[in-house]
Amino acid sequence: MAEMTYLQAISDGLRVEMRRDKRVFVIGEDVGVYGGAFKVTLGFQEEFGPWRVIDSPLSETAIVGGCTGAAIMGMRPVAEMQFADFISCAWDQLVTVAAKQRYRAGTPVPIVVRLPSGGGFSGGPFHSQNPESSFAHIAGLKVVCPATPEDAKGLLISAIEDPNPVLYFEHKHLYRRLKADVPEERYTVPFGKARVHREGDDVTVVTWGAMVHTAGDAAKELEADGVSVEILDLRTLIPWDKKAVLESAEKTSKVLVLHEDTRTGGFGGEIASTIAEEAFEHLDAPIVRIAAADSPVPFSPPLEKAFIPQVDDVVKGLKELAAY
Amino acid sequence: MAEMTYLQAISDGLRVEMRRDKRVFVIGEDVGVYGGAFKVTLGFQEEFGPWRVIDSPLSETAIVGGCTGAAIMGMRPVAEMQFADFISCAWDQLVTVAAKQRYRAGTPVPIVVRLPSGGGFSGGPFHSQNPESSFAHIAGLKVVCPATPEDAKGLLISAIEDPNPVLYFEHKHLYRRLKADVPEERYTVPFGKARVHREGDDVTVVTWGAMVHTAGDAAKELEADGVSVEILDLRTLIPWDKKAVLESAEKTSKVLVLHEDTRTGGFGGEIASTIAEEAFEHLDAPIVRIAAADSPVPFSPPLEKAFIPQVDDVVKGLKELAAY
Amino acid sequence: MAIAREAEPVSSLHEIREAGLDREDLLGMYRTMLITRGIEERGHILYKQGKIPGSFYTGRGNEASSVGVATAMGGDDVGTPLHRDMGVHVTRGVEPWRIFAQYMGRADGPTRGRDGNVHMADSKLGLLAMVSHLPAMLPVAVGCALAFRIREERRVSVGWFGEGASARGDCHEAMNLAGVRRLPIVFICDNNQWAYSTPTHLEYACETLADRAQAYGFEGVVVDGTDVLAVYREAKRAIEKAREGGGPTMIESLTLRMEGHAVHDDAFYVPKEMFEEWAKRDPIERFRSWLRENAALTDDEEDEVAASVKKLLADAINRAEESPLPDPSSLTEGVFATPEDLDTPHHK
Amino acid sequence: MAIAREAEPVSSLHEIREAGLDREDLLGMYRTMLITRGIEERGHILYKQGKIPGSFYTGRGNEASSVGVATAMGGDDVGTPLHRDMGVHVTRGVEPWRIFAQYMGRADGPTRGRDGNVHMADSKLGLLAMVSHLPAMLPVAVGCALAFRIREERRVSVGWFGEGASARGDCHEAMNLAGVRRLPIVFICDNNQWAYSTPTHLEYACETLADRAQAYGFEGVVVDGTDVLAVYREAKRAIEKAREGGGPTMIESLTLRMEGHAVHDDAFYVPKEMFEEWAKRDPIERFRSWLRENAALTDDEEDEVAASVKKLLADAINRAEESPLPDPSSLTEGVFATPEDLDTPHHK
Ligand SMILES: Cc1ncc(C[n+]2csc(CCOP(=O)(O)OP(=O)(O)O)c2C)c(N)n1
Ligand SMILES: Cc1ncc(C[n+]2csc(CCOP(=O)(O)OP(=O)(O)O)c2C)c(N)n1
Ligand SMILES: [Mg+2]
Ligand SMILES: [Mg+2]
Repeated sequence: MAEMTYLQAISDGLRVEMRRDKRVFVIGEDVGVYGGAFKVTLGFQEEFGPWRVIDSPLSETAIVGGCTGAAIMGMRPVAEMQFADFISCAWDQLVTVAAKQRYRAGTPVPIVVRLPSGGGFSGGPFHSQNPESSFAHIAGLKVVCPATPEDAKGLLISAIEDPNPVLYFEHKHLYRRLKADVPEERYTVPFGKARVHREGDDVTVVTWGAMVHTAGDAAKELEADGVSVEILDLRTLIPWDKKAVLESAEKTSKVLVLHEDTRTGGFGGEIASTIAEEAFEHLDAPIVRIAAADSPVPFSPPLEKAFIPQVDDVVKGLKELAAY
Repeated sequence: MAEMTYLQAISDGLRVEMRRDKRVFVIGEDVGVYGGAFKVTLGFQEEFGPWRVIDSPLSETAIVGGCTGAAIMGMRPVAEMQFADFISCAWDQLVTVAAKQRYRAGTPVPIVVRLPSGGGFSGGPFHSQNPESSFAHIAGLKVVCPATPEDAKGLLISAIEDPNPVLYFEHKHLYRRLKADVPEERYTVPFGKARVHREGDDVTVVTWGAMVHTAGDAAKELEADGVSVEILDLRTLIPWDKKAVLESAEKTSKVLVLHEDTRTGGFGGEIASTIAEEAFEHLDAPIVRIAAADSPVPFSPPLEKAFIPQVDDVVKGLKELAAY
Repeated sequence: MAIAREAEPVSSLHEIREAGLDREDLLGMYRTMLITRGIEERGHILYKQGKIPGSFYTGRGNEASSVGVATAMGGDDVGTPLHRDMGVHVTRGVEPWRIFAQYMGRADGPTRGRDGNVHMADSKLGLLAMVSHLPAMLPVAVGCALAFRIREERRVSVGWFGEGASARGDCHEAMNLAGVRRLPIVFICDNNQWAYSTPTHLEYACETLADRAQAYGFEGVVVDGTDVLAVYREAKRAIEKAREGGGPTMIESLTLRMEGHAVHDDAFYVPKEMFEEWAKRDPIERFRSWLRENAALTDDEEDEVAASVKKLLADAINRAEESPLPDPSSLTEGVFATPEDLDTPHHK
Repeated sequence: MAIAREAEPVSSLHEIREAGLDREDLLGMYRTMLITRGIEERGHILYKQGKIPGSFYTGRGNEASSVGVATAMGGDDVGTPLHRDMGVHVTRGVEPWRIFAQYMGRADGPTRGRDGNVHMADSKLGLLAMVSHLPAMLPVAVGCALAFRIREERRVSVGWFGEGASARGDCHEAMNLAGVRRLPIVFICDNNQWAYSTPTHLEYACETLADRAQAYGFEGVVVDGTDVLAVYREAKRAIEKAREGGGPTMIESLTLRMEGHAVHDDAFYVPKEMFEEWAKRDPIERFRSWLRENAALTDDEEDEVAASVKKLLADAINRAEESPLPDPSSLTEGVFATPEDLDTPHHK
């Protein structure tokens, strides 16, 4: 075990895989000499050389399309978007080519796209988004959202191993704020298995990414009121752990779904409606969704704070649910 | 009144607006000399000239970005995608520029993107999609899905009038199959007002686009069993008529949400979870979602039939709900 | 100001032998061109008979170009051919019956009924299945070349695009990345002068598309796409240059799309004289004459190849029609790949 | 093989007068350049003081280029300037206090706190607010030109892009459409030799980016971006050519990004000598010398402009700091436009 930040855990996972498997390479803007905008690949080009740590032109389509071609030729590409927001420029390559190639042509496309995402530091409308719901709707793509350093490493290694296109959302606001013990050796964290972030009996929160910690803080506040909150960290949205969610919903009979992506059409709707459909008889209260507002991510701190779900918002939601 | 197909109604709406308002112009691939892949703009270039009916290069990004610029300069552009599927190539322009410009910069972007969508004729994975859910998740975009000739005309005129970017999904399978009386004069159909396609008391179907007619056929079959089905045609997804949906849910206490877009992360989840949240006390059964399978749209007829919700699937769902 | 080089026709059997083809190869190419056209002609009939669902596209007029380029490719080279490039599939060895099965949406087509038309490829033959979105496969082709470069393999990737699709951003990003990294790739522009109903002057404003190669730091060549040997020679040069580390080349192959965009399109917008003029340059007829003049093609040989192709195609259709339609219960199979899928030669 | 034209420096007051500027105009430009740099220098200080949230970008080294182009634009012309083009906003009349308010996320900034940095524009002054995604505003700029062409107005659109962003598909689609339709637009490439940490040879493989104009059927010009008068003259020529129906021009304006990509970046990857060499060509200092030599700029004039700029900026900061932070309850206001929003001069 070694203490690592969430960011270091990502670097570590990537480095471990690159040392183990020559087919793994990294491509993105400024990932080489500069080590990436967030320094995840700092020192990588020295270690692995310029053809395994490739500084690409400012070309998201070429990066993702290039990874698809290289993957089909047997490589294991890991693309870095400088910010998750820029993946919109490669939407077509992901949705049209990568997601559908296995189904149509039988050709697997094992690529990973690393996506520094999330807000909380006045990044504004184009450096703060959580576009995971958009991708979770596209058949053929997997979607991963680690919430802890340990998962960040293990899920990244799983993503590289996975034979499908994987979108790996790493939350920028956790990069240096989270620190924890992480195994130094190689390990994987399986997709589709939720993590019980906190056990509880009265209300379930289903969430992922940075919101896991917001929920954790809210749960602590509810302790005073004697309300016991269970927090499920989904870890991966595609596939998502329906079984764990339904079991927790049956246990507590009250569910709050929480995410930092915007509300309308967000993946919370998928989860809430699945619970409503499959655990209908067990529910003692309506399922509540808390999510970001239906607007671009605003820049100015008071607006951004109002946009991203805060601990207080979750506390309020949980209290209402508990009292229902 | 004149009898028009769904396709003629779209042409008519567009022609009416172009005659009335010089700011309206059309741009797209093969919309001029050829009259568009589906002949919606047949004869338009003769009437309005080559600078109001513009044959563009094969450039979805330039088409949508160009419309955005022209709109900001006071025009009322109507872009045609040759197939809705190709809008993936302009995703970034819509999501990054058009959707957010009003919020950030105060500049409205009144553009309409016409999207021939939907399957049912072996168009395969790239000529059959219904990508409306992807756009409905993006704050700042409006999403329109007419189901009848009358709505096709009235909603198109509303879309052109609307000061926002509007995605207008016209279902290819309805183009020539639907024929009805349509007012010859100009009229608008308001956004956000569902249409009661059929009144009923026992179960509500919430749907839009071509699925309205699938639901209609299913409802007829249920008559024999004495089950009275109400069908709400949402007409527009953004904004969607929550009030009408909740009222119908309260009336029948049983709801089936039906769409041709794929299931996971589809807009059905938004509707179902909203009902589950806001009409919880009124529900006598779990809300059922029926939607296309989580796969690309397959080409071969037996697969495509299994992919798109069929009348039988809806009948089965309605029977189960009625019996719950 | 033209910047690209214009390729000369091939003048003799001797010259083409120097470029690597003997008489037998030439007869093989001729046969492949006949099969290519034959598949599409018969496909058209099947379509009219209602046996092919959806729409139907052909590459009539492009047989020389597609066969010429594919013949120049090495066995380990890979490519991303498009909807006018049936000849590439045939040259690389895709069996015609599987193509008919594909057309008819049968379980034994290369996409097992999941996609239609020439949206297919046999990856074991080094081909990647096209998507409709043009030219989205160009960045993918560049990615193949990137893999070869990273692994220092002497393999080349070939990426096709239409002159219409050259307007899309994907084309630019792909060529720019390939140029910057001098990747082993050859870009083939099927310039058939129309993009659906849109003429070239509404698609691009430079003199030739090959001139654009300069914008990406590599060489551009214009070749007569009805001359299979000239196409072959230029493709061969470019492929071997790429293999030797010389970086990309763009080859613009000039033809006319001899039919409508797809079966439903009567191409009313193409001037009649244009069709007449280009009909005189029919690539198959042209190659046949060349073979008679330069390679002593005999009547017997001609008859034999015609008969064998006829039989091949008839058998192929029969076999395809025996292939079952896919089982609807398999609908969601293969949306996601499994680890075993990676157990292919490519993925090792 | 260079294809684009290389622009000469401007040699005399006489020459520049022919291009449309008198001495007063020149002093105004000098002042604007000082304000431009001053805004960014003071912004940097405010940032370090923790008064500006998020990140912070400057365009040091690009003052001549941005002011030169903006000065050449007509009052009814429009443009989509980028993150190095503060000079465009200042030239077109955006009041500095509103820029500081924007930086600080205040309610009176042009985006009312909804966006930060130079992601802003005053549409009444003919500017369109940039998005981060580069160069997504180029197709939008082309759309403005399209509107002018449709309405047969004598107006021109100006679209900026960085040399790094030239690699993206948007750049290609925008230029191709503009070229095909000969639209009234001028493309300005801010070539500051770096895209974040990436040098030009990893971004493009042609000699100069202006050479690419040929790929789109129009003229390319390379100009020294530290020479405000040469930039002005070339921009003016191109804009008036576009206005007269002569179609697009691409102007590549060569500078060096004199600071890191943003405040957090110390630009360790830029060779020290490069900074030293380009520091000698500081655009403001260069223009000051030119004015002293060619336009008899006096010490008094210099002092006066320096003092007035200083006061302007100090007042601007004060006024900006008085502007309130936006009310959180306004969070979702303006996501959708209302019909009244269309009641602007543009939208009539
Ligand atoms: C991104 C995209 N937009 C639109 C289409 C619809 N479409 C299919 S083929 C075609 C014309 C293509 O022209 P070209 O590239 O010259 O190829 P050709 O068909 O002439 O071989 C169009 C517009 C498409 N396939 N992809
Ligand atoms: C589509 C896109 N991808 C990535 C980025 C992140 N990014 C911001 S600026 C920059 C470098 C831009 O270089 P250039 O175009 O030369 O402009 P400069 O900053 O040098 O003025 C990058 C990669 C972006 N803004 N947009
Ligand atoms: Mg063509
Ligand atoms: Mg730069």
